[in-house]
Amino acid sequence: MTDFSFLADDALVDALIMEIAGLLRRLIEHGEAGIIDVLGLPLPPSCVASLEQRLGHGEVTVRLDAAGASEIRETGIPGVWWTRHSNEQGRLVAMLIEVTFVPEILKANIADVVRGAERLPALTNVALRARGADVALRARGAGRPHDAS
Amino acid sequence: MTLLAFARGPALQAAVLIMIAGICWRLAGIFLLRRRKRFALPRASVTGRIGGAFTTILTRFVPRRTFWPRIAVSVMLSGVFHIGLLIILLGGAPHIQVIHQVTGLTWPNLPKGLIVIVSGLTLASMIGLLIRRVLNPVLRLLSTVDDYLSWLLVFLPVLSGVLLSGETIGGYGTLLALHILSVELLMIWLPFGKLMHMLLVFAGRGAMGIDFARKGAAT
Amino acid sequence: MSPDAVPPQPKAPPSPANGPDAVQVTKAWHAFISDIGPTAALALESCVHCGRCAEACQYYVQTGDPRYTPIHKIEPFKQAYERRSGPFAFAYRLLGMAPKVTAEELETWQELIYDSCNMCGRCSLICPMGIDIASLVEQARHGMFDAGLVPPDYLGAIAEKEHASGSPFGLTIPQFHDLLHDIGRKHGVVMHVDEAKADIVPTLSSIDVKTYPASIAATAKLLNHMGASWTFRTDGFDADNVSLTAGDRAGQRKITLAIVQAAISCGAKIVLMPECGHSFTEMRWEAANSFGGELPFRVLQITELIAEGLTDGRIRVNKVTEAATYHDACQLSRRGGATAAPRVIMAALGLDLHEMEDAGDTNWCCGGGGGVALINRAQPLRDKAFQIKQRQVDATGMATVYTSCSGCRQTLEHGGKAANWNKTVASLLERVANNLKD
Amino acid sequence: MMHHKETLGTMLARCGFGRRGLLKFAIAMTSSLALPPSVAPVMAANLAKAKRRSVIWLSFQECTGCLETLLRSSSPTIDQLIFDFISLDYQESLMAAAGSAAEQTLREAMAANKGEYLLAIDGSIPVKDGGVYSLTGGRSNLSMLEEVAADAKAVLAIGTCAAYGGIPKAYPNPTGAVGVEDLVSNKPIVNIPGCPPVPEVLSGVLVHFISFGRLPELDDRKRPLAYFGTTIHDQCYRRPFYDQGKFAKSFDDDGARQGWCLFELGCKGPVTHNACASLKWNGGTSFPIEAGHGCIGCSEPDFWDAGGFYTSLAGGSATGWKSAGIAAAVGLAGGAAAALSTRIATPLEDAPASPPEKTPPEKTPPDKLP
Repeated sequence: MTDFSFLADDALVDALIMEIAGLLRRLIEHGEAGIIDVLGLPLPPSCVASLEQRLGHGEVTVRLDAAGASEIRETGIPGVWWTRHSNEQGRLVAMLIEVTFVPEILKANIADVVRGAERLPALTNVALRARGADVALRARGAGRPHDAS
Repeated sequence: MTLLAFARGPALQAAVLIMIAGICWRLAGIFLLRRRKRFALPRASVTGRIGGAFTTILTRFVPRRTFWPRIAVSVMLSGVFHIGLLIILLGGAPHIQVIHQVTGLTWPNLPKGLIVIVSGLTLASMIGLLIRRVLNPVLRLLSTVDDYLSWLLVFLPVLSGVLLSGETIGGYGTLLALHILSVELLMIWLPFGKLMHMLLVFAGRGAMGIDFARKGAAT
Repeated sequence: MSPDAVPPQPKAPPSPANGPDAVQVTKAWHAFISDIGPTAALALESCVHCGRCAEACQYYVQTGDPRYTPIHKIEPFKQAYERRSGPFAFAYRLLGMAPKVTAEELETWQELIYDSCNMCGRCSLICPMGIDIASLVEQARHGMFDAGLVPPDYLGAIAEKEHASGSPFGLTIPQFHDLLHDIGRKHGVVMHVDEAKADIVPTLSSIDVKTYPASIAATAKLLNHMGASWTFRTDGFDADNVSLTAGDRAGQRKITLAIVQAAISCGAKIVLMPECGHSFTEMRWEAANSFGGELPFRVLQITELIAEGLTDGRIRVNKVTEAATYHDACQLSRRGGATAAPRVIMAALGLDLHEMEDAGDTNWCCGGGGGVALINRAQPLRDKAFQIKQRQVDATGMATVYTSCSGCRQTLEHGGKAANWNKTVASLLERVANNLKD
Repeated sequence: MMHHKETLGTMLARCGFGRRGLLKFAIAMTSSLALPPSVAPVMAANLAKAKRRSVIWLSFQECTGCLETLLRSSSPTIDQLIFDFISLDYQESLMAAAGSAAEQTLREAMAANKGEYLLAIDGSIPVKDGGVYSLTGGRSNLSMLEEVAADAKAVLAIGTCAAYGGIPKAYPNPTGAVGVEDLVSNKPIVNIPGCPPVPEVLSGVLVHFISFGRLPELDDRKRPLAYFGTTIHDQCYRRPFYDQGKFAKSFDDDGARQGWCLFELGCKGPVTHNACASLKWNGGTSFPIEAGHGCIGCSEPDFWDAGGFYTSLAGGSATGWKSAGIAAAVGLAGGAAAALSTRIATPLEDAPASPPEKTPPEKTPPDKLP
């Protein structure tokens, strides 16, 4: 890829930082979340890199497996999250700067919770024995979290 | 048939044919007139006919020093215009591409940024020339519709060329079509109006060069 | 045949009393387009209306009147060309683009084509398109003449007299014969007139006959000094050719061929043109065309002869201790290519030459050439042109200005008298003749 | 089996995709549709609640290239499943039924979803000689289009053929092929040109339609503005070379190897509206220019007749030498006629006096005095 470093990055980076500051102020005063679609902006990669580096790393890094891998990371500024979504082929499909207390996607969705709740009873020893499954009895491998059936 | 396909296709062919026919017509109409034989013995110490013609063709590009003070504005404006146009035509990559398609010749092109700057200067000089033609009493007396029409038919291609290089209004396709159509208008009018001076300048200066060189007089 | 072409028969110009009517208008444009060859056509086709020729013409420069723009002076004739013999003539006529030339138009253009144009060719030198505007004006004058529109006072009158009698002042041959011998006696110079055989046949400008007889004597003295066999020919002496400047092609040819016949009949090897501009242009460059073949003799202007004589020793002069400046005659230097000869002469004379600004090829015209000196009403214009020359000579600080053309000499003297200018205008020929070393 | 009442959300969950996956998909779609990021949660919610949407796919005078590219068999992705969800009720290549049974299915699907089904079309519609050049089961595409389009909620013209007539319409267009927009006027039409079109564009349009119940914003050629608003040239990564005037002169010179601009090799990028340069092909792997070949403008109307693929935009179809010669001859003739008429009109009346038979004098050299 052509190196765009010759473009004046600092002006673009400063503009983005000002925008994040604005969104943070709104979050603090009104509790409203804000999102910047980084991929949607015509930014040279070097500028995105220097912004990310400048925002730094926070305490939380989440790896999400749903229709491809995603990484949601809190930056050095609490409430400012750097999110990368890739699809099943591993292609980056979205990159966001989310200004919120916790990104929406991390919260479990009520419909999933309801379905999960329906599956829970099937995991008790009684239900498993009733189904003659000897898996639990051997008590060797612990059930993997998303092993649905 | 999009506008661009029309501009690059039938319109281009029609314009080229009209131009060729018009140029041949006008040149034939001039050069086939009765030529009076000149019997006077040329001056002994004189350059030959070809030498005379070439001297005048070349020396008339730069007016004699003594005339400069009175025609400085005209020389400067028309100089910037003609040289600018030459740089655009011979330096611009797409133009070299067209020349290559017609003649097979090609050469390295100038960066687009430079061409845009030169086009800006050329446009400015053209506007200067127009203002001068309207304000200067001599030019106002001499000017005919042909002068202003020819000016416009050269101004439009340069203007549309600049807009095209900026790829601003209407996108590349439309601007390229308008640019080519404006050049085609120029080509159609060329043989019949003032733009014919592109060819007549060399023939005219050459003829004077030959006559005056024969007399050993100032060319 | 184009429908309204009138079979042209050259005859004496009609009296212009009642002004041009339709027939004369037709004759006017017909005369103009009758000898337009490729060079003239190129000139008429390639003007880009850049207006630079005005900046080279003394009449625009001094008056600021845009009508004096050189190319504008031939506008009606250019339209006639476009309507009649241009490549797209049929279109111009069909679409009515170049309007028909009108009688009134021709009349108003008389002043532009005659009074305000010396045909000096300075405009032809600045034209970026290489248009020889001076020669176009000359062709335009053919049209004006055929339409009887030569300014009557007194260029037209003189041209008429020259056409009829062979000399602008109507001298008969015997009168002229006696006049030459009088000049010889008065200046103590052996005069050869009408001898059967001679190597050199000098010709005369009527201005010299009338105002500067000394220069005729100087010519004789010079030729005797050279020991050449020479003779004046009263059957072919008038170098002026006022008909040329009036536009009378028949008269011009008649006068020219008279000289050619006279020179041929006495087996001349050189025809010598006097101190005069247009006569040299006519004889050296046009006579052969009227003659229809290469002239059987060389044509030299007097300065060229002296320069050649000085270089090969046939003429020997004493040194002079004098500083002066020199005015180039347009037809000799810019149009004729004889700029170097006077310099050779002045160097041989040891004259301290202070060249004025724009000397040589780009010189400013004295304002008298091309018949303008013979138009009374052109006096104010001539004075304006003279002011340039006055400024240039004053700038050199010289007391004397030499020239090799009696026309210029007379114009500069008249201009000087009018502006009580304390400079002397002198002839280079006479200076040489008075310093011959026997 | 499809449950008619099932929503997309429950169907996706059944296939192992939780709502996070759907939200992520919505975020990606909003970005690709150039919608503001805040729209993503709304889109995700709508998608979850979206009911089955019937789609009828009619293939007319086509090469199945569009179908091939849109329904590729790579690992099942969400947009793949969305296609399943939309229950493609009628698609001759994919459905099991054939012949009269297939026609029966078509009529049933049309009846069941009258006025609500989406009509997707690939291939141009020949109209010459009553549309006889492309028939399905003895019926001309022309009449089928009229009938099926009448009750469609919207029409998706997929591929340059369906949109603008494409290659079948190229000169001399023997079958009189035309695009859908030339025949259907009373229905909202979305053109998704390209030969074939970029797959993500169709999923973008479908997702937009399913989640917002209306078609995305279209340009004057009825193309989704999000994908066709800019030209390949505007989005091309080789653009800096174009601006610096660095052009490859042949496909294998060192300029081409350094990835210089392909303008002089006929690239039609500047006049072609499509999303190839940004979305790229085969899941973002590459696109024609990145592979070193100029764009041939396949998503533009009449791209096949717009001058050779290898003549640069700056060039033109110049006249042949023959016609130029004829023009010159006509000119010369006209000029000669004009000059001749002038010569006739101006006889040489001042013929010079005939020179006396000259006794040739011995030539004196011009420089020497006698």
